[in-house]
Amino acid sequence: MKARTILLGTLAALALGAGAAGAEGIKVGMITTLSGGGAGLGIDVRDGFLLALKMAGATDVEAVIEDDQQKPDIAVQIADKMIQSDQVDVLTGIIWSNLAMAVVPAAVAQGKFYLSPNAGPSALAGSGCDKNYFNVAWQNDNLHEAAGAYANSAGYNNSFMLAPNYPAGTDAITGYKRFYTGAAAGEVYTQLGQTDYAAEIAQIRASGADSVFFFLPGGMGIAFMKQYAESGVGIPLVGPAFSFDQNILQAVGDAALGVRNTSQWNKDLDNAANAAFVAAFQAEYNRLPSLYASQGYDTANLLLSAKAKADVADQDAFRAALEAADFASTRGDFKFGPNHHPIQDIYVREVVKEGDIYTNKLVGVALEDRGDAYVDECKM
Amino acid sequence: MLLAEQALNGLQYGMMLFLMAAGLTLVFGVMGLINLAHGSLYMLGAFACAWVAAATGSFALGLAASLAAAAAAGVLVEVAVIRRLYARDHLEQVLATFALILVFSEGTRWVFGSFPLYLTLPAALSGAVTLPGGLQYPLFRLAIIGVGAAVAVGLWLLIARTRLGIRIRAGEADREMVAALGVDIARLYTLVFALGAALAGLAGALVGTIQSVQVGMGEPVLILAFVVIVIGGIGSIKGALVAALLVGLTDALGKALLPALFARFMEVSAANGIGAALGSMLIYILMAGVLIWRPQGLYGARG
Amino acid sequence: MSDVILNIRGLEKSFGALKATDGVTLDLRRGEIHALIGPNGAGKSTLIKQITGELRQDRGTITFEGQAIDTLDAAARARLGLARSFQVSSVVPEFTALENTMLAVLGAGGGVFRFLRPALQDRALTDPARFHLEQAGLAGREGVPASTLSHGERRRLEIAMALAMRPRAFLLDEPMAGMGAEGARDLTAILSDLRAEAPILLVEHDMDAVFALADRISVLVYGRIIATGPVAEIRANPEVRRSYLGEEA
Amino acid sequence: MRRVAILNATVFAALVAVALVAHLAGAPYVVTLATKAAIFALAGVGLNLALGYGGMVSFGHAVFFGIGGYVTGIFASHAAAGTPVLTFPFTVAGSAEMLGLWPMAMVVTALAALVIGALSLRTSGVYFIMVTLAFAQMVYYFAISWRAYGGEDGLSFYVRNSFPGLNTFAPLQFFAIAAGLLALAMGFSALVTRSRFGLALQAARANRQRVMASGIRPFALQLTAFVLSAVIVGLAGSLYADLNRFVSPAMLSWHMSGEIMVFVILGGVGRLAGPVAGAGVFILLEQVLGGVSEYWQALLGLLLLAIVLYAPGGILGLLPGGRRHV
Repeated sequence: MKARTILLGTLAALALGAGAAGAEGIKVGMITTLSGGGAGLGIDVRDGFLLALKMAGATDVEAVIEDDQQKPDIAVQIADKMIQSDQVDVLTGIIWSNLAMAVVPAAVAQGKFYLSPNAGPSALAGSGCDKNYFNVAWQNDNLHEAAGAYANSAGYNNSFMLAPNYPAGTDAITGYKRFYTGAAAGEVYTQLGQTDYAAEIAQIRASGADSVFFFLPGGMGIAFMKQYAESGVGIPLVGPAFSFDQNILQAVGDAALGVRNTSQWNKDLDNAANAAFVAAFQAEYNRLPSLYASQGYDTANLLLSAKAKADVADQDAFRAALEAADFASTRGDFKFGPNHHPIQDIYVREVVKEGDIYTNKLVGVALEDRGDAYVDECKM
Repeated sequence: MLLAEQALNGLQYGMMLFLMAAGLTLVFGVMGLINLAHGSLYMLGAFACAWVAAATGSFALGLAASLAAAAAAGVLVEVAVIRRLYARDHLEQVLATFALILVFSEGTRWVFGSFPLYLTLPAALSGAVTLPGGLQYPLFRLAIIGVGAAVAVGLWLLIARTRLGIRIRAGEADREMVAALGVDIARLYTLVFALGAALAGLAGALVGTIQSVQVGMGEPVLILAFVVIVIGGIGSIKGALVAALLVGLTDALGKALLPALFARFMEVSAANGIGAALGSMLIYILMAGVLIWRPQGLYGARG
Repeated sequence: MSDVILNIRGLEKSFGALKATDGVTLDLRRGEIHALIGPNGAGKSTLIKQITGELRQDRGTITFEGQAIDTLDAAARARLGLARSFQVSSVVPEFTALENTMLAVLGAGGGVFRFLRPALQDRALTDPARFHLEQAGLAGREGVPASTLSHGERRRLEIAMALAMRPRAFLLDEPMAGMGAEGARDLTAILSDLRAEAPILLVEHDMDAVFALADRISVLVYGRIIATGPVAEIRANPEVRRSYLGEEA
Repeated sequence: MRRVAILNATVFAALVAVALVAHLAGAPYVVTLATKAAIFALAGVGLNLALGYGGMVSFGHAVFFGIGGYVTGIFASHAAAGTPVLTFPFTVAGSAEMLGLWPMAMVVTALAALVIGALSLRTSGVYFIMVTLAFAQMVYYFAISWRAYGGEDGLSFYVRNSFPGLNTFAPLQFFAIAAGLLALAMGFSALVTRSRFGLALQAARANRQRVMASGIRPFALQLTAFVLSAVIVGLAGSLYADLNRFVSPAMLSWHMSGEIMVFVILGGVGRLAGPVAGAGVFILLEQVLGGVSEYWQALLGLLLLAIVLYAPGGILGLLPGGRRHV
């Protein structure tokens, strides 16, 4: 675990801390994945978050950043440390649903705010929702639901569905089927971390499907797409944005070209906040921003918008300020539903090549103003 | 047709495991060393191949680089660390090579970053071919089966027909005697270790081509390779080949057939879940079964 | 009650094409020392291992005190009172002489599964162990780790451990191996006394010791017993002289 | 012998002192870290019984750590939800009482160890290492697919289980529980290794043939030691679940098995206080190196390597009085 306290404009912070009425600083604890195989996602969330602070010149936001190594037990221990020793006001940063489930309930029970920049497990949207928990990204099912809606509009009616055999995988297929109205040509759960999909591709070939929905995050998706492209099966693929993320696409290469995927964000979304973000991110880090970077960036801006309106010590006022979501999101329109999960448009993108870089371009809207399926179970 | 394709998949998977397991079992057979860092050499091969292929645009050069880099790393590690472990017990070997995994993984991440690298097929090997019977199958997977078979034959020739092979066999039988015969035992060991490392690097490059090149890619394969050599009998190349094919076929066919089997008497999505869970446990069940039946593995001579 | 305590009938054991034991029939009677001799590679160790239960014979039977023991494992045979010593000293090197002997007492007396009381304060173990160490001529050496005992002392420790097994019969596998002339003489005296405790099947290369100790001798060559009889008869047997003593002399 | 006892007591006292000083200095997170060290040390003491004294190199002890954790998590989550754990063949209610959960975790672990041990002990050497790993992987994949209890996501139970007379949420009081159990386990381990059983077990490690010739079956000895070892590791797993109020398949992974092994070897194999020193130093390194570099695991690897190559007796082997006692 690395403790790196980042003080932005230390002197200014000291000056502000001494004076300005009602403008108390905020201490944010960011628990995210910075080492191991999943480090890319955490680094993007962190970079997006810090970029927003820098652009806003937010000198009185102190961010304590620690690496959870993608291990839930480590994440819990860091959360304990941040709450007990660092005495942070707000927690954020967790990438993975299982880590969020381990950390969030205990953190909000101890009166801390939690802003999720990525994970949105159904339990935290439904019966386990909490007044201090805000999800700035999506409920886990959203992008899958959008994929299902897109499959309908594309005229698919015999989908083959593929996901790893773990809770997020089953949620993915559930989410897809919530909107998809056609038949199931097959429904296959693969081993988590599996990297050879020859057996599944054989089943797809034999299934007579007209489309393939898949949710295989990280290296699993890279492996699947490369092997799928080699197999000559050629049935159209559709999936959530996670396998078509900016970082991953470069490793997949041509195999991903032309694939339609669903996302609540893309770098060519036409709004001022997004244009500023994309330009600043490229200037600062010399790479294209990813979905995760945009989520980290939005999370920071949400926090800043609330801080401008209320003191974090006044929990009710601060919560109301968060609920208002009065910030310029990179996604354009953005608001929270009653369970503090986003209500937002979800788009269809297509993988294209711009020069040497693989990236996505928007091709349409899959779902408009989509909330989530669990909101009615939430009693706040 | 589906079954035939799954059998081919199993064969290809088995050949890939064999490339990993051959080096591992050779090193154990000759030096009595249990090397957890074998998966790191596999990862290194994949990264070297991806990096050189990207820099030169030639997949063949990438493959050569994977062999060279893994063999070089093998020599380096053998001379610096492994050499001191031959006389130690398995426990210390496990710990030291576990430490090597940490060093290799984080070192690779430091050099190449946290994001997966791009590595793809050369045009000549991409796409699918139509086999007799009308089955479409990816050419590259056929190529892996071919490489695996070639390595198996090559290893057999090496061990049965060459002077190095005689020394390797003698080393397996009796270490003191080899030394007494005036063979430079240190050089022999370094050579065998480098050979094993190069095979792992080759496997990493081939597999990285169709999967993904990323830090930590070696660990799941490492455990499977251990399963293979334990089923085959540690130290036996023939055992490694037979067991690798057995594991490959069990895995591919199990995953394909189990959900269908369960679907006969339960609801489809539950059957899929349970079938998949059991499918992923299947090779470990196979291994436990083999060891309970034959504690020394199929072709094993000693524990 | 029969005079024969250990009865081996038609024992056979093959390793691949090699017949290591080829129809061996042998007995051990109460009160005697029966020496088993034969050139290197004759199959003596293989035979001993079948008697102790470390190897299972292919054919033939072994009876001990009238009971067939073919299906028992080594530990069960040891508990019946078939005590062995090893050709190459096989003690626990990091244990002291006392602890090694306590192990044998423990095996013979049972009660292994007691977890809380320190064994070194358990007189039921330490007293017999000290007694047998003294019997084997190791008085005063109890606290010395076996790894630092001299070669001769380790051979004695083997004897002490065999004694501690409360044996009904001894199987001693080359107890004199590697000992100097003086040590061998001392040990010969000790073994001679052992005869009073239990009969001994003695595998030995030291012909002086064999002729001094043995009541009967069996000669094993290429897995077969070529002769069995009293010392004088074996000495005179021409086949034995040719095939074995001739080489040795 | 006396010096060894002093060394053991010193190592344990150092751990307690760290927790106390941290508490007084107002650093509750350090107390939590000390608790983590105590729990890992407990797991190490358990593994040491099999590995150090019994000579059984188990690469699958995470399975017992995880089972202990899951039993605790499952009972606690049912207690929170007010549902029974089992309704068939008899009803078993959930529980949030540590004194009830510990025996439950230990019994389930013991049963698992009995089966795994009985099958694994048919093999030896490298085969044993690998077959124990295989069993752990089996259970790991099972846990990942077991959706009723969270699968890969794991299982949270939010509230630490209770212990009569103590507030388990107070870091120092929870530390006291963990340290108390650690002391008990060390005491138990010290007695067992000196007992008749311990004598025979250590003989079986050093010379199996001799033990057979003495009329004792090594299998029964080793299986018993394997089960005892697993039970202690299972208890540690139960505490670890409570420390985090959370269990997940990560507790069952082969990395966990490797880490428990590292605690033992880092501290010193077959030494009573070895796992305590090992776990303590491991967590210290994690904190210190983590502050130095993002790639701290590489540094940790190099350090471990140095220990294996140049200090095979572990940390305690470097100290006076640290000679391995039989």
